[in-house]
Amino acid sequence: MAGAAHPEAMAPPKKGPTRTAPPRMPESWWGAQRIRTYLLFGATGIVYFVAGTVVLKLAWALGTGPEAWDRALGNLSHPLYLIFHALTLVSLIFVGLRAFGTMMPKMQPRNGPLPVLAAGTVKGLFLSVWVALTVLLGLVLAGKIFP
Amino acid sequence: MVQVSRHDIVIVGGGGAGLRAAIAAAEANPDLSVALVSKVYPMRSHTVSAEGGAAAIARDDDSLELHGFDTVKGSDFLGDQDVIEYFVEHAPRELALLENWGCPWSRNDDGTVATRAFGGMSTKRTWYATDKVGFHMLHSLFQQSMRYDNIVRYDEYFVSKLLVEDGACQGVAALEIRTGEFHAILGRSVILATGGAGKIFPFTTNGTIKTGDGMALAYRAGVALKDMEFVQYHPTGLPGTGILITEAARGEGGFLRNNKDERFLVEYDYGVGDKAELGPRDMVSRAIIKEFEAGRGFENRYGSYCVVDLRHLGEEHINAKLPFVRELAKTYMGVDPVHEYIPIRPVVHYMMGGVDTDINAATDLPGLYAAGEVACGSLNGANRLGSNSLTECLVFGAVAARSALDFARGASDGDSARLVAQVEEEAARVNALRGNGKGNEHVSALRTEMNSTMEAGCGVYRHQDTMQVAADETRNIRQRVADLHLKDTSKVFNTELISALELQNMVELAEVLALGAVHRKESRGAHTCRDYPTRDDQNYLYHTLAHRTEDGPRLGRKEVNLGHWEPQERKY
Amino acid sequence: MAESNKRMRVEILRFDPDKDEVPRSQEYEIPVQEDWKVLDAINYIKDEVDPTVSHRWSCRMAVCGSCGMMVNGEPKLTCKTSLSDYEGSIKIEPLANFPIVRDLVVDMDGFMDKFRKVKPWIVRAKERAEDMENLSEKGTYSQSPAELATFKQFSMCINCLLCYAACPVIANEPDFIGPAAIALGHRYNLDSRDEGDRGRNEIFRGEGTVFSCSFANECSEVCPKNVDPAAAVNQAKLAAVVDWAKGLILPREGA
Amino acid sequence: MKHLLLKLEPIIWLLFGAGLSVGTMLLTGFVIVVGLAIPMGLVDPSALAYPRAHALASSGLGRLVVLGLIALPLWKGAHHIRSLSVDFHGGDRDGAVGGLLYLAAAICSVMGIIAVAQL
Ligand SMILES: Cc1cc2nc3c(=O)[nH]c(=O)nc-3n(C[C@H](O)[C@H](O)[C@H](O)COP(=O)(O)OP(=O)(O)OC[C@H]3O[C@@H](n4cnc5c(N)ncnc54)[C@H](O)[C@@H]3O)c2cc1C
Ligand code: SF4
Ligand code: F3S
Ligand code: FES
Repeated sequence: MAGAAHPEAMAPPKKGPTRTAPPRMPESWWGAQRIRTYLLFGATGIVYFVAGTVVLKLAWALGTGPEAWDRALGNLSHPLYLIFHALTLVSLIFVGLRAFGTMMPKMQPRNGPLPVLAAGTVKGLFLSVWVALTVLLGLVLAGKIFP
Repeated sequence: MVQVSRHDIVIVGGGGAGLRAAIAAAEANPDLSVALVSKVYPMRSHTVSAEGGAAAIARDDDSLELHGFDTVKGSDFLGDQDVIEYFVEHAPRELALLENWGCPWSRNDDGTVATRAFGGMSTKRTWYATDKVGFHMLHSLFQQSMRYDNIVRYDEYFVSKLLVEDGACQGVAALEIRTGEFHAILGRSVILATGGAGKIFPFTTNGTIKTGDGMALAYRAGVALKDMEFVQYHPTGLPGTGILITEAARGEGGFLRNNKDERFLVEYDYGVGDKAELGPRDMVSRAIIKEFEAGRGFENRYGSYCVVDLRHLGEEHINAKLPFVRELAKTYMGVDPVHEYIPIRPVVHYMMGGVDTDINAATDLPGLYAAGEVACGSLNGANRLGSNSLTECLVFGAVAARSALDFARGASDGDSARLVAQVEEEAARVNALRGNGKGNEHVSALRTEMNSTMEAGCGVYRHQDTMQVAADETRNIRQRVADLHLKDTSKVFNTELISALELQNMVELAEVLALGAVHRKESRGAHTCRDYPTRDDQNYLYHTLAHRTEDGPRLGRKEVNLGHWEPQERKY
Repeated sequence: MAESNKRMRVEILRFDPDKDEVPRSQEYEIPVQEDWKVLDAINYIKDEVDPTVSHRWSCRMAVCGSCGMMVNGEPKLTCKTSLSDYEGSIKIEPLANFPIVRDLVVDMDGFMDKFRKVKPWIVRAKERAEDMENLSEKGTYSQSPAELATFKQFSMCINCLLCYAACPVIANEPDFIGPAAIALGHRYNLDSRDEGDRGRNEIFRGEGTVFSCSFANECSEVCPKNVDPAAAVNQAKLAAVVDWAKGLILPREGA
Repeated sequence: MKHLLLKLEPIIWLLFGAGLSVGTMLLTGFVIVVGLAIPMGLVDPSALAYPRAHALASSGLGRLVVLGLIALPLWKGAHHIRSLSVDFHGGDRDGAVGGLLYLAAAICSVMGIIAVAQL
């Protein structure tokens, strides 16, 4: 086992009748591939947060005027930005696959008004909407449609 | 230091019977304090492992008369007919109550509760929740019991003695497993619901906690044990582990086959054609042993076995009705019943006998009641019908609560000082046993010896000579159990000590069982003697009672309550 | 019985509060059989080598839920886990995230409190006696196989606590009700016979909130009974939020 | 703080969920074109010359999309960073960490609204 878990994890509300050894965390916590994947998933939060501020900065520039906009857009060619956006894309794909592939199918309400679909169907639906939106937005932004 | 707590009713056992009794008592009066003492957390009780179902008439083509007669006949006419009539009448309401409490019974398309066929039952009257009936019943009961603030749980407390003062049972001495301290849990009446004693035998469907504690507690307190020689073998347990392949596997249409690939049950003279597999357990078990003896069994390192064939049911049906059977076969036998045979052999399953009780679940000892597998009412007579016992836990659990309440109302609190003194004495005995390095006998070795003695002497087929050997040896083992050598001196969660106490209980019962078996020179229900192959109503239509004396059990008899069902030859 | 001469090194975490300040580990070398489960190895040690090893078990058929332990760092039901899945040596420890009482036995009182907190019983607006119009003449509620199917999976939990030992959140958020208990509450919320979902949703949103779960999905990965508690917890989140939103829009009687 | 967070949890979770799903769906196309393809010269930058960019963004739907691109990833990010902090033994400081993160996300979201309104 690695490290101690929170000393009160699953502890009874009052002190037990005998002395106990404090709870520990499973070794697998960081050692196992599954947990590492999960922590990486959480870590994409940092990327998302920064990505949000980048868009904020661009939007602000767009509202300020043409020069500001051109400067902001030009800045994006800086290698740091490029690396960050490459990282963002990887994060997006990772998050999308996990969220739409495994999480959404499980979240379906079972007693709601909607029918409960097979996990594969939900996964397929979400993944295709994702791809469709990406293609659509991409084409619009690249000036291929809505010139 | 003995800690003392006082309640109105003390229930020992948190299985189906104990929980049902607790709920019934708590519901009857919210001001009443009910203690629920169990050596494991209630949801670990062995009721959890019951797979097949619980019987109560549900369909229009069924009747109380039919269920009653099936039970009487199944019991080989040793069942008490007043008890049986009461049982079948109250069974439907009890299962319906469980439905109201959330038990996920399997359903018909119209929303009513579904029923399935079971061995010895003449129509479909076994309610089921796929093939995890005991699990769902136990968890529903346990969860329901949490509603009541007046049920005080003592989880992981081992009851080692009944407290008897002034001729009445007034509480229990319990060892708190976690701390190693003794508690005097006092009450105006006590209900035993501690389940069966399959662990006396080596190959059993029973879990390791089924050590017959309650039977031994009552026996030591002077109450008689009844009909202990009747031990049900379940025909379909996995070789080696003894894990149960439920009778529902046959109820849903599975076949038994021998190594010639024959459905050999068709050859035996009960049932015809498609129903050949639905014979009662004692008969099917005997048929399998006969196949072994004729060399038509398969062999592996655990001995002979036959197989259950479910392949023709198809994957969909198996998944819908018998998913747990499939899981168990895969995990513990490495076979997938959709494509392969499941190896099985008869294994010890259920104790028909137990603490002698009447129709009110009362024992001879005022203030002491018993329900569930620990009790012998006697609903099951010489052979229990599958799926009657889960319902029995409910029906007689509720009865026991009612009787115990009535008694408690009239009783006064006992003399605490004398009761506590008893507990202190018990604590001293157990403390001396803990980590006792002076003895010569070892728990696991002695247990193994008892197990093989019982297997050899009191198996599916019995013989005077071998039973006599078992009776002598069990007596010897009982004497040796006083001389245990224990290593673990710790007070905290000392499971070696618990095993020792359990062994002390089991050896008492083993002796009663073997002695009862020798004395019954006939074949009735699960008790089959090669040298006395027929039933002898002239001489043996009575219940065997066993009272404890220092030199071993003293046998007696009790009339069978016959009613309007006349004894007749038992044929299917 | 054919004996195999395979041997194995088994390392067991020992802790006896009467003697040990902190847990220590002890090694045993024992002969093992091909078809043994991990539990069989522990029982062998207890019966033949060292009777002072304490552990819980009963049914040895994966249904009573008592034999959960960490096996080589993963939470496992030891009566269901084949020894042959491990080579050479094996390390057995009590379930992670729980205080250790003794050896392989953990303190589960904390769990039992959480278990009761979610009101795991059928809540009806009316008492049974006044509810007769909803009951059939046989005294049962009607429930279609489809209605049964909505919650059946979540009613399969054996309270083995493996999910608690696996959940990375529970280790740091002692109040979190946790996967099995939330799955249980959610199971009743989904039951067509139950009318208590509002109360449970409030509990889910309150202390020990369902929102503590960050969908690690570890609970479902280790669950030996395919309960999929992660699904239950996250459906419960959604339901609790919808219920909360409804409460904003529609004033509630009696609230 | 912890108590306030508990009260707000449903909203936070909704915003997080929206960020996780809708945020991911919007951001992917945006990052591919604006973050990578245009700076790398794979797409003619004139596609996002000021007049067209402004026209696109200031339409009703455009404003909505831009706001979504700003706010949703922020909330997804803030919530995930918070749970990451808990996973690294941060149960005790969760109130403070969560409070700060959500405050930051809220401020940036408000700025996003202003930015969108300025278009
Ligand atoms: C594998 C299997 C399958 C079965 N299938 C069916 C079926 O399909 N249909 C059917 O009708 N029947 C079936 N049965 C039989 C039925 O399950 C049992 O007869 C019934 O569950 C017994 O319930 P109980 O409440 O009497 O005892 P249990 O459930 O065994 O409970 C005993 C309780 O007593 C407590 N206890 C014991 N000793 C002590 C002590 N010394 N101190 C404190 N507490 C103690 C235990 O902790 C436990 O809580 C099956 C049995 C087995 C083993
Ligand atoms: S949800 Fe699964 S892992 Fe958790 S306690 Fe229940 S059965 Fe065990
Ligand atoms: S592992 Fe824990 S974080 Fe949630 S999905 Fe399961 S409860
Ligand atoms: S011993 Fe019952 S689940 Fe393992």
